[in-house]
Amino acid sequence: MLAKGQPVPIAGTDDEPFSILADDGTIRPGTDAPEIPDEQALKLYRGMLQVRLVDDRMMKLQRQGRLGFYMLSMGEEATHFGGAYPLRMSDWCFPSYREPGVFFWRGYSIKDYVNQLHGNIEDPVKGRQMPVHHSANWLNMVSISSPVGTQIPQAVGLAMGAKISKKDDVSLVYFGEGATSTGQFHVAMNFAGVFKAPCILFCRNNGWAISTPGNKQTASKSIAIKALAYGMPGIRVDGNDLLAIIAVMQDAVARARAGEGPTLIEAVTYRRGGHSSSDDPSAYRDPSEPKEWEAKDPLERWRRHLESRKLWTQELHDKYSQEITEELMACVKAAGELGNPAPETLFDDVFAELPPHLEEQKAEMMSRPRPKPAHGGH
Amino acid sequence: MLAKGQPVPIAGTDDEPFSILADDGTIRPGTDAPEIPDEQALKLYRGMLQVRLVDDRMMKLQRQGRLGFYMLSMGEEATHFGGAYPLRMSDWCFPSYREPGVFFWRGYSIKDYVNQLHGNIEDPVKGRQMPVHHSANWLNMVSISSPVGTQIPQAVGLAMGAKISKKDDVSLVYFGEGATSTGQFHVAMNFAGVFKAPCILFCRNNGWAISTPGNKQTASKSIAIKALAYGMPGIRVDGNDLLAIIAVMQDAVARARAGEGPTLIEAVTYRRGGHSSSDDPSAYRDPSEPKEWEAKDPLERWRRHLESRKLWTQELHDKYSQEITEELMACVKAAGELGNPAPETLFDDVFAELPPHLEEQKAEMMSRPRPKPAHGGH
Amino acid sequence: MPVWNIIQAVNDALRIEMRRDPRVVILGEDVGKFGGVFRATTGLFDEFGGDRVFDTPLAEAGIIGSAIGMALYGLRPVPEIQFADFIYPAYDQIVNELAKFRYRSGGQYPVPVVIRTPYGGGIRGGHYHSQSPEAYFAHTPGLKVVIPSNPYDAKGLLLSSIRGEDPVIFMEPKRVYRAAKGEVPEGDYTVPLGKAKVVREGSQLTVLCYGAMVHTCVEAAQLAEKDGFDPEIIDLRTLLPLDTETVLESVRKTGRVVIAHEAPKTCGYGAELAAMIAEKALMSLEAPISRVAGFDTPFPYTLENEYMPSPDRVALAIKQTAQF
Amino acid sequence: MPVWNIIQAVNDALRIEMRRDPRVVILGEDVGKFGGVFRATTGLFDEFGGDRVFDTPLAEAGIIGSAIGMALYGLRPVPEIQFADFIYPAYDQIVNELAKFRYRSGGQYPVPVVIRTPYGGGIRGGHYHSQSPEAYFAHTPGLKVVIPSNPYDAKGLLLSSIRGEDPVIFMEPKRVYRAAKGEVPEGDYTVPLGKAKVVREGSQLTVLCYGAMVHTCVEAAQLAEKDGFDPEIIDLRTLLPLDTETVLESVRKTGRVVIAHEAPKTCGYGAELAAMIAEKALMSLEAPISRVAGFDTPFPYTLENEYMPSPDRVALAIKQTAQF
Ligand SMILES: Cc1ncc(C[n+]2csc(CCOP(=O)(O)OP(=O)(O)O)c2C)c(N)n1
Ligand SMILES: Cc1ncc(C[n+]2csc(CCOP(=O)(O)OP(=O)(O)O)c2C)c(N)n1
Ligand SMILES: [Mg+2]
Ligand SMILES: [Mg+2]
Repeated sequence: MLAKGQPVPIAGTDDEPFSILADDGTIRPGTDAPEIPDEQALKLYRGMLQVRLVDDRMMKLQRQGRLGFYMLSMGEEATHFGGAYPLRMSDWCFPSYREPGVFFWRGYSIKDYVNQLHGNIEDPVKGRQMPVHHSANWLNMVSISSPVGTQIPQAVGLAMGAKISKKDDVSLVYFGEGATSTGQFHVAMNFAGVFKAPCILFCRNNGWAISTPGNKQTASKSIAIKALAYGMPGIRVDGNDLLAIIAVMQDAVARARAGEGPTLIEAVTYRRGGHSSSDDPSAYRDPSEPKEWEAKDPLERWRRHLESRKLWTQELHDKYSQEITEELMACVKAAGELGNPAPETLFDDVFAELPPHLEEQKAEMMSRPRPKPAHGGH
Repeated sequence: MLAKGQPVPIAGTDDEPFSILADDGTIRPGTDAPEIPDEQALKLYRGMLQVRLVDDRMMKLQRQGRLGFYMLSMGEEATHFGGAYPLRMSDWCFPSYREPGVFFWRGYSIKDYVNQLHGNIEDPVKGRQMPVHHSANWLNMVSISSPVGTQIPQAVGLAMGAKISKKDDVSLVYFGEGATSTGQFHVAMNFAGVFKAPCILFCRNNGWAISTPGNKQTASKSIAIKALAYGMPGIRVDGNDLLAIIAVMQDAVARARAGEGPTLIEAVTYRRGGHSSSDDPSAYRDPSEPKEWEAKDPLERWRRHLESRKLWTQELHDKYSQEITEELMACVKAAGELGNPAPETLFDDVFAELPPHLEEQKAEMMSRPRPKPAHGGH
Repeated sequence: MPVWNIIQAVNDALRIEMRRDPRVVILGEDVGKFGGVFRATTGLFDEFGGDRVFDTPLAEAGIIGSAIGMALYGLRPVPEIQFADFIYPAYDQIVNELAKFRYRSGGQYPVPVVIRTPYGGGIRGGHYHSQSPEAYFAHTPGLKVVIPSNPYDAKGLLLSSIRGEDPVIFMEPKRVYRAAKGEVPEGDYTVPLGKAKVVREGSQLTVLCYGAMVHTCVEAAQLAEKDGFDPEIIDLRTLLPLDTETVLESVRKTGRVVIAHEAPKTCGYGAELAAMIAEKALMSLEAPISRVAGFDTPFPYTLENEYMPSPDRVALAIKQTAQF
Repeated sequence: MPVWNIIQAVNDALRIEMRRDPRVVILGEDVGKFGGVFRATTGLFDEFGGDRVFDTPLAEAGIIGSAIGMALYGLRPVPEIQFADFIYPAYDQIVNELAKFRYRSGGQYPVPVVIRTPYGGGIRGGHYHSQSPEAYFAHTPGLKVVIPSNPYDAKGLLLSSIRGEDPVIFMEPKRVYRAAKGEVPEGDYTVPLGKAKVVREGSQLTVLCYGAMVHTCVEAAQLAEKDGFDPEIIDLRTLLPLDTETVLESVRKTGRVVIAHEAPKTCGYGAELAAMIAEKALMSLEAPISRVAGFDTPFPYTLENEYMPSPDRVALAIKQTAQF
């Protein structure tokens, strides 16, 4: 087991994931758990709950045809907050599409979130991307892109940039285990190792990449062991154990900030829902599998932990739920009433300034009779 | 140390490369050396000598302006023959640009070799590629391409193809340590691991990628250790020790043929010359480095071994040299006298059949007054 | 004859060819048991087994690189790239390797790999599930580029592609995957590559299009017709090699040209069509060549209907060009 | 004023900008101590140190991917891709990421990365050291594409590119890296992007070209001149955004157009030029638009002189077009 503050070991071949919280929410004997102040501990709970409630509502909206697309992170919420908690605001995060909690933790509002999903006129990315492709430069949250793995070398480059600039900012990049098969993962890991980039490479190993199970993704004994190929520490952590993730992240961040280079973290968790709202997992996996993982739910485990610390009460939970739900419903209502970005905004932001050929295309578009109203927005 | 026939161990982090031949050419005590019949042992010697003599002559031709470009493999010849020797003719090889010995071992003639370098009318690839980009489908030697690393997933795919076809052919793919940084290496290794492809991934770690030394290429402790990231065996071998390479190759081939999957071999050697005839290594590396490696010359070590087996004599060496040189000089002379491929052959082999637009472009070209004679050929 | 959609037609072509030719194998992300995210390979895993229909790790370079290797060994791989937008990690393997293998080896090593990939907008997919990268491939010597617009052609062109000796980029118009229905003969037949098809005869002007845009152009023609216009519509079917003859014959007849595609206008395939016409039939032209294309912006999300050439927009171009 | 070649001019631009702006960093294969295989970064490692000029592992996707990250942090990376032929492993990072970052983030994240890369044939490099992939990038919304033909422009355009706020593909004509010499002012000056240059005034016909082809076209004009022809030659300098005005003005004056580039003809940049002219100036045209381009084959080795547009070939096109 890993003691906090000690150097992170290179994951061995058959390591059980590092864990601090037992199933009942108590701290496993012999582990040196990070201290989370009460207020923060509750904030983390509220955050995970918010992701759960938001996800739930958004999937409903999607099923009702009011959203074009959605992606759940049910069961993986601890990876969001465990990753986000140890960072400073001047650190950077390169999310994949399944870590809304990182946005929320750093201050992204439900309003922004819902507006992005609607691609409406108040969407922070101006309706330019599919739902769940957020971006928040005021939070150092980098724009999400769909192609799997592309963010990894970028995150390493940003960390190299911080180092070149003699700043001690670090970057955190998320990706799934499927992404470890891409060339992008490899070149990023290799650059990180060679340049000792202050970067934390965080793999949410949730067992599935759409219909492809982990054992068809790689023959290596774990994801963490891949760190050896790049001369950096790799660590397997229980991805449903918020405290364990915080512990390994704190270590990794401290070493990165101290100039000791990158860390690969493999958080072992499970994708309980479908890949996305377009997916039907019953076509390829045994429904007993997600059921089993329900028992390891990270939110419930954290709840038990708070209970063991006498922080959790049903009333508090209900209060949180109600607050979140109210905010959420208000945002959904508002988002649905907002219109679409104006057609002419199509041409903004391709370049810093509108070049003549786009000027012309814009003029041409605006001179035409308006086409039927587009989808999205409402 | 590795005993032949036993399973190849996964390379540890600090492994000394596996070696059988001591510097004096004798077999290190305790190693189980593959048995190489006398005749084959001499043939291997002659082969390495041929590469050395051919390289030497071709560099001279290049310096004289009679060849556009050349790439030496001085000091790395054992990797060619150690890789080639354990293969059957129905096996396949995907060379990079620095393994002419594999071609020769499998039956590629000096004539073909020299004609390819000249890009003349008898060039097996019809003057389509730069010098050193050979291809010989009658030998299952796949066409060399310049982009680094692209051949690796192809070789894995071929091995997958053999397996799908229920044949026990294997494929051998060569690449430099620089190539291990490419995304191609990673995706290939990963596919090989997942599909248990009968493929041997052979890294000539010669210390340099143009001006970039190995320690700027990766932070991993070795190349062999990267095998762990893909769940396959990795082995470091002395790349100047022909016998040791044959030993690890025989193991790897046997396991591949038996359906036990791929192996990564790291042959530790050294690029004694410049990267290519266009390169000037004095601009970036200490000339004492290649000097040191001269002492570990693979040809000389094999010579000592043959001497210890009472196979080598100066007369035999001279005879080989003379035979090779005579053949070579004749081929050089002939190659220089041959003309270029006819201009209209430009349009062949783009597709199986000439489509109309190429028909038209060809006609247009042929209808024009002939331009000044092109370079190449002579 | 059954009435099928494009997915069914593609699926049928793959099944027919896999039955006929044991060398055909299918690989890609989620193409096995699951049958592909668009379900084009449904049932093939069950019929042909995991040796011939298999999921790969998430790496397009690996999919195409390994397919090349299989083709070198004598197989006939038909890899699927889940969305054309995700083909770029394999770009090096496609443009530097697949396209050049036969040529660079002096004809020694043909690599008949047929890459199937859904392309195009109109499914609310934003700029990573909507791209139309055909011009990149048409500009790459050594590749054939085939884009069917309907089930009949999809099946026949796919069978021709797999039976051919050259690498093919086979792009499937995902917007009309299910919407484009039509009669498809059961059993074996082929539609030759390199032959365009006049889908509507007309006297006044030539509309050149392919893929999903054919449906847009047919709708546009119906709109224009109401106002008394009479466009000829040509479905190119194969972009490379292009059926120059059919195109020029029509242009010489009509003297006016509208080109429609979803991809960005600048350096899109329409540029080649216009340039070819300006080279070979300039003197027949009575009006400027009009290109109706995606704008030179990344593909948007909310405003995709503004971005994509609509029937209205094509109809307007038809009228303006006809009246020039 | 010193007389420099293109390598020296590029080197000087990099040095000037690195002195002026501490955010500028250079990365790539062999660009550090060695100064790059074409020596364009010679001396910069010594002057600015390994933090600002550094070698990377052999991975173009890593070079561009990490450069994007550095730009997000506020640096101004100027990565080098050793040969344009090797840019494809980074293609996904370039076309899906670099080009779209600003747009997809609603303007939140500009990524001003300037990718320098030598391109083109004529150095006996065969098809992996000779390609001209400019059309791929010109077809990708979000990228600027700049190709200088001479030292003066190389320096001025590179300085403009690095100081701009957009990603730029800066392609350097390696055939004339050393052969194209000219006076280059010392110190700071810029040449604006998006402005073409008339390098030879003429009345009879317009020759459009860029990069190394400008020299070929100038030679061709000299040949044609002897036979009494009077072509105007325009060096485009920036392919995207294109200086449509200068091009059209010339075409309207001459009514005849020859376009020359090394890249394969089909869907090459010349297609866009021809299409644009056929759209906007058709009625000024008195002859078919002629494209002199690389053939639609991979770039060959021995026959490269037959492949590449030669002065003779361009001169022939000039004469035929003028006499049409
Ligand atoms: C380059 C690329 N190829 C394919 C896809 C299609 N795709 C989207 S998500 C996904 C699976 C990703 O799995 P993983 O990395 O494990 O992340 P998870 O969805 O499990 O969080 C695939 C194949 C893509 N987006 N990008
Ligand atoms: C994709 C790609 N990038 C860059 C190059 C230029 N290049 C040619 S060889 C080489 C170094 C290769 O080093 P290594 O793999 O160690 O092989 P070695 O030359 O040492 O045998 C480089 C950078 C290339 N050919 N392909
Ligand atoms: Mg996953
Ligand atoms: Mg090397």
